[in-house]
Amino acid sequence: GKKESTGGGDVQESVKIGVLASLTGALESYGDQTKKGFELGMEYATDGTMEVAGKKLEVFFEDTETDPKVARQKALSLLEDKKVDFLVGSSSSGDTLAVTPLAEEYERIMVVEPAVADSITGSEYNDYIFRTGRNSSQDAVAGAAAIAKPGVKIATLAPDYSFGREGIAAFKKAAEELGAEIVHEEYADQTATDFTANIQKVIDKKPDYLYVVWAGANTPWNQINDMKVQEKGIKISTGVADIATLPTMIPLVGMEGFTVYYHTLPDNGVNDWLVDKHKEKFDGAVPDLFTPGGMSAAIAIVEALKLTEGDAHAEKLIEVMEGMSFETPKGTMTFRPDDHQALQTLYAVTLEESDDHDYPVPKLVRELSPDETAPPIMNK
Amino acid sequence: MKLSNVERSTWLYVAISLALFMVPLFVTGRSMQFLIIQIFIFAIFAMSYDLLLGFTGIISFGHVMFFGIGAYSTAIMLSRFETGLGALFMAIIIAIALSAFVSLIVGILTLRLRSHFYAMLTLALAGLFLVAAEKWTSLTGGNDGFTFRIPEILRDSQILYFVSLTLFILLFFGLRRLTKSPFGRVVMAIRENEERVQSLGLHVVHYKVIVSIVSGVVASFSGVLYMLSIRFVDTSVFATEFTIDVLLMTIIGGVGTLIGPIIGAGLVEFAHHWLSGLSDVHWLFERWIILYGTVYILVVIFFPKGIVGTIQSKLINRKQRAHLPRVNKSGRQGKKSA
Amino acid sequence: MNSLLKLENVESFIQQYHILHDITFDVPKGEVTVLLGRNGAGKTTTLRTIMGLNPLSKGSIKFNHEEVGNLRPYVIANKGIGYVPEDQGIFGDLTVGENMRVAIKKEDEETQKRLNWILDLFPDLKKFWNKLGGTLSGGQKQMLAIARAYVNENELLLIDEPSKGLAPIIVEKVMESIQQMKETTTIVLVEQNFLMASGIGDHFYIIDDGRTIHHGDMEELKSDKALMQKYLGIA
Amino acid sequence: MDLIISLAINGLATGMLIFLLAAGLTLIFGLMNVLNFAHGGLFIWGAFSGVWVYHASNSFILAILASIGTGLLLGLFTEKLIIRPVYGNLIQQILITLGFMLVLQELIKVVFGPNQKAVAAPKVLEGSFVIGDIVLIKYRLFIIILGLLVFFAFSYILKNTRIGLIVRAGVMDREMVEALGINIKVVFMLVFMVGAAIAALSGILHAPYSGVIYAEMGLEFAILAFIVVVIGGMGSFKGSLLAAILVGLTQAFMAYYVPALSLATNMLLMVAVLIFKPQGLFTVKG
Amino acid sequence: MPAILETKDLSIAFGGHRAVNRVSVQIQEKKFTSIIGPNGAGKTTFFNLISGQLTPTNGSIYLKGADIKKFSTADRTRLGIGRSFQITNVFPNLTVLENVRLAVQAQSKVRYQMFLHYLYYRKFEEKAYELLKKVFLEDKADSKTVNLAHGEKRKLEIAMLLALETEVLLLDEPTAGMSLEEVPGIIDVIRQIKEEENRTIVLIEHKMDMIMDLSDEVFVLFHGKLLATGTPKEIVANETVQSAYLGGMYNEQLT
Ligand SMILES: Nc1ncnc2c1ncn2[C@@H]1O[C@H](COP(=O)(O)OP(=O)(O)OP(=O)(O)O)[C@@H](O)[C@H]1O
Ligand SMILES: Nc1ncnc2c1ncn2[C@@H]1O[C@H](COP(=O)(O)OP(=O)(O)OP(=O)(O)O)[C@@H](O)[C@H]1O
Ligand SMILES: [Mg+2]
Ligand SMILES: [Mg+2]
Repeated sequence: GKKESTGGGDVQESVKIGVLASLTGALESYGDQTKKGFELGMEYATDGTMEVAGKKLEVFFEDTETDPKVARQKALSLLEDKKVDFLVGSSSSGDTLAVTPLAEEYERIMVVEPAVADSITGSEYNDYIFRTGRNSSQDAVAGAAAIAKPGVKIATLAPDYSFGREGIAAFKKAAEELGAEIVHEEYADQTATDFTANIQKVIDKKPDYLYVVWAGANTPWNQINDMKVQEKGIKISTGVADIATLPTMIPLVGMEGFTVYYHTLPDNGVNDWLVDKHKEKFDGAVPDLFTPGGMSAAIAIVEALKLTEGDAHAEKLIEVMEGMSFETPKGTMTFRPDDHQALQTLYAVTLEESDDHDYPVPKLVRELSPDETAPPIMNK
Repeated sequence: MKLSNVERSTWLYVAISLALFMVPLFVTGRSMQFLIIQIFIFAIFAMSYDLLLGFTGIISFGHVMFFGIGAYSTAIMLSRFETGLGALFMAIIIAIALSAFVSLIVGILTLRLRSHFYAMLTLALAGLFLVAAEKWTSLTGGNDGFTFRIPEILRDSQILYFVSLTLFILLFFGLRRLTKSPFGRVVMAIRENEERVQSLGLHVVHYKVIVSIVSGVVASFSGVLYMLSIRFVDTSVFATEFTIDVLLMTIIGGVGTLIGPIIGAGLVEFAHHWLSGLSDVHWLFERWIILYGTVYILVVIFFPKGIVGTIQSKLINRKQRAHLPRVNKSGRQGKKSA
Repeated sequence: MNSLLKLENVESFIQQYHILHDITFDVPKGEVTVLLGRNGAGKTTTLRTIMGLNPLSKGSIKFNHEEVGNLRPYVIANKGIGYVPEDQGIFGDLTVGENMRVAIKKEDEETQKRLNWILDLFPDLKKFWNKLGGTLSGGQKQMLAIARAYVNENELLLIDEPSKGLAPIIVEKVMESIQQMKETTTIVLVEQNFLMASGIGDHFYIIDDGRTIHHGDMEELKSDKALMQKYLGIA
Repeated sequence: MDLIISLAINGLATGMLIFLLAAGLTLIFGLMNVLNFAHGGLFIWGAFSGVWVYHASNSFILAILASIGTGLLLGLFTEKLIIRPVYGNLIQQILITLGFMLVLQELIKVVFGPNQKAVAAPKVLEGSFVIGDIVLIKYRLFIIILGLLVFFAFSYILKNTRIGLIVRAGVMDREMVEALGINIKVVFMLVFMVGAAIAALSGILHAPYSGVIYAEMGLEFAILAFIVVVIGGMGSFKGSLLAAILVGLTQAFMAYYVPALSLATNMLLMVAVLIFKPQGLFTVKG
Repeated sequence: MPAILETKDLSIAFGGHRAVNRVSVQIQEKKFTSIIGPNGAGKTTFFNLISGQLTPTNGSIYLKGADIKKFSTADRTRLGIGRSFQITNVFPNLTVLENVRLAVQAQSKVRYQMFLHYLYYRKFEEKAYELLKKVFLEDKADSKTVNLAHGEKRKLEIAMLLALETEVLLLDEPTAGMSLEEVPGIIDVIRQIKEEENRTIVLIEHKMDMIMDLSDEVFVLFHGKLLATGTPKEIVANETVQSAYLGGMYNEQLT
């Protein structure tokens, strides 16, 4: 059976959305955030009606288990069995890349959130992909904007695989444009537990800053502290991730870095709504790193449908979504027409002790505007 | 060979194979077909593993490297060159050559030593392949991986189904014959008592190396098919988890039975799919992995030789009890006069 | 007669195979009882059943008038029964000394005395004290298996074909040692070497197809050619 | 020179930690011939239960005791229900212990929540000594001492008691050991419990070292421990210690001098050992 | 008559212990040679050296004049040296028939045949069955080998050796643990092979009556060294042999 089911929308009563996320396994807390954010986003954007332009919105969540094979199978099931009009997801770049070609094949819009790999909107780009999540390069540009100034000497530490290498490459470019000098690049085994040799090398180079890109639970923070890096006059800078990781960053109090989101940082109505609603619904818990992302994805979809008046045909949607701006908990986002990457605000922060928590929290230094953090266009 | 000489089980398998060709008539959904294709793929992978573990008694902890070799050869050839059948054909040739070469080397290095050396060396090599895939980003796309297109004709889900099924059936009958050939008998004897095979005048290492090559090549086919089905590659195709999965499939079904790993593959894929789908039903099932792990434990307790292995030995016991007096006297006579 | 071990209508299955059908015998204290019978008759299975290594399906096994059938092997062993298995049961990756250490229950002077006596009996064991059990010669393994059973003070010893693989001169020593031990220890012996069996046996039982089919005094058997021909196939 | 000493000490500490992790495995794998994939599960349960007590009581000593207790208890349970039916059958061991590993790992999330947990070293062990340019991290010195303690304690026990012999004999021929009057079931159970307790201990010790614990670390570290056991020669306590130290040192020095290959360190080490000295690098009897 | 098998200064040491020490012997073609000696004298080790299970530290082995020291166990079997084992060493989970069938197949040309069904080679099975009959084991043909009684395993060991059809047969205590009743039958089988098939047989045994009965020539090993050679009568009369090996009981028997 081919062809019969292409194009949705016209006679259908409802618009269906399939959300792929890691709901179990190592990334399950990310998936959980996306899921909660998306649900709240639907509620916010439709004023609780779950309808847009007279059409019901139906949402299906599927667990990718952080396995590209499962992701693809679930996506197929969403596309074929549930006949969804949109795909959203997912928590890992691998899962996402296994699905994006299906978006093209079935001519359905896929809103990527929160997978970060540049290639999703870069070398692997197709017209059906829009990303509300920020990408690695945006992180890097933000990281550079937070600390790079003429004359500043920076060393870097990152895990030794594409995520780390590309992140540093993008950072280096951005930082050098801002006049800083990269004096040393250090890469460590991504599963390493002993970072002393790497840190030692950084210390030897006597930089002003040590910029760290890290993902994974085996963090180098304790050892950076134990080796008295900060006492030696080297300031640490890194991206602040979700709340669960904040306690591990106790040794880094005082560091200057950036973050994608922390619930106290944005100053806008959407975020206020999100924080309140989230606390109300989830036992007083505040939204976390990827909750606003999930919400943004939902808002983007609803806004686009408003513009097409409920028409879920991909061609129509692409037309209105390219260049579309929409309000999110992180301020105004805009899908850049060239590569469909949402330009968005990121936040320069310092990590400070807090009276309310037994872990440090990020304090806003300044908002990094969407233009300031715009990554290079990489799909050409 | 006369038809009357064909074992009864062969007819059964032929019938099942034919039935499998009918499946797309009933299961038209592409996602279900995708799931079944995955079963064929992992059944092939698991059969290749059974040849090593079940028939020859060689444990490998890095069998995934052959899967990965098949996968990357396909992905790279199809993305670098025109996405025609020619490129696919080249990819298969490369996969075969590379996996044969690797298993030859590993075999020669370790198969004359005690059995766990093969396990450990393959584990190490699979690890090195993983590192290589991660580091050689210009070729492999590193950890992020890349997507690619496959030959037009294979994009149709039905056709891919038939292609996978055909390959799977061919390999099944091929491997079955191999295990029932004189060669296969020797291989099973090696599992039992290597030293004694040696003193029967047979070169154990030759047999083991050949098995290791056949198994590696067959495994690489599953990697090729896997790529055709998901059209995306990243370094996870070298992940130890795959080896563990295939190990479990083989054991659950029953080692040394060939049909067991196939059932194991089906069971693992379905149990996985079904249990993870249950999370909508009740919040308890969000922790479906607990149930999944429990399935393994229960299988060991209730099917200690694997599902097929346990059933087989029950059947054999019953048969023996029924025929015990006869086998010795008249049973043998019949054979000799034939 | 003071009976130490008494088997009555013992039946035993291994998996689904009915191996012992009806074993009945009586082992008088302080004497050597020999079990005879052709290959596969069930002699080894009988000893293993006494030791608790095979399930007892029916019948009773009494040791010192106490039922021991189906107790765990270590419980039976600790009641004072030693066992020399047919296949020697040497721990191949342990040295001779370690093999002995595993067996020794208490390290006292008495044991030391026994050990010295054993090492005089089998000087090879002394010589190869630090050698891995697995590298011993067939006969040396047999000696070690016997030594392990001798080293503890046991009331009853079950010995399965001790002479197998031993040089004639050693067989003789083993016979002597059994004679010496008779004072304190009762012995059940399975033995194919008729020279040995008849040399030290006091009674014999003949087992065939899992049944005890005949018994009597050893002296009787030695002189009764017809009996020997009938049950043992020797003229 | 200072640098080399720094690297060496840190490598040594990593090695010691790996040794503690491998020690339980060596004991169980080496003596009992059980390939216990659930080892990683025991490790994370030790870590999580210990950290829970640590955070509740603020006492690291209590935490250590708690995790040892957890280890013993889990060991008892695991041996009775999971391992006992599969002694001597490698294949069943793989399946059942992997299944149990999944259960243990997922249960962690049910009991302690799915998020990673941050753990700081106790105050006395925080920070480092600085002697000239040499930085000695206190917690690592602590681990080195504790690791040596465990090593010597166990070497002594294995050498001077019959336990080691009985277990090894029991693996070769259970029946015969029973026939010699030894209750092998109980012996196996005790040994397994002790092995599980060391695994749990290494879990709690690992927590402040890496600063964070998470459910998935079990399998990751179990594989590392397994590699060390093989490099050291199966079942040799001394071998495992030396191999673990070798791995720790190699990692430390490779990361500094040949960073390009540091990803592949363990694998290369294993390949080298297998090709040049397949019996294991430090096969020592006993 | 030429020597089919010859050793020159054959030695092996384990650690410091010389288990076989400069043994030079000639084994005559188509003769029956026996090796006796106390436990641990090095008899089995001597077999292991000849059949290739062990590599000598010193000395050489010639088969029909050719040095075979470099050959593997498998090669030596193919060249014509077959052996049985003192400790039964077969395929425990295969049936008895299957065990022998494998030995028959090993001898054939289809060792690497992967494409035809094994039952296609029916003559292997028939031959295997014949051999089982020869050693009186045919009624156990379908039993799993682990389930055999000790004596039955010894018979299987012999059947498998016969299946190899090698020119030289090395028998390591073939009748150890076999019942009184069955030993004569097995001795007959061995004698029959010697007489009808004209093969070279080397036997290790501790049963002196058997040695006396069958042997053309006897070697005595003692502490790894060749102590004496001669006809059975000469050997039994040798006083050193008597005191070192036979002991008093045997002498009583003789007189
Ligand atoms: N595990 C088993 N499974 C099935 N049958 C068995 C098993 N063990 C023994 N048997 C069978 O039980 C019978 C008795 O065996 P057992 O070993 O007791 O004989 P035996 O009298 O000691 O013989 P031998 O003198 O050869 O040692 C034999 O026919 C043997 O084949
Ligand atoms: N692999 C080995 N490693 C170390 N020592 C060995 C090895 N094999 C044999 N030996 C030793 O060599 C000596 C000779 O052993 P061998 O088995 O040849 O004796 P045998 O003459 O066959 O004795 P038996 O009549 O008891 O079988 C023994 O002392 C034995 O311990
Ligand atoms: Mg017996
Ligand atoms: Mg011998």
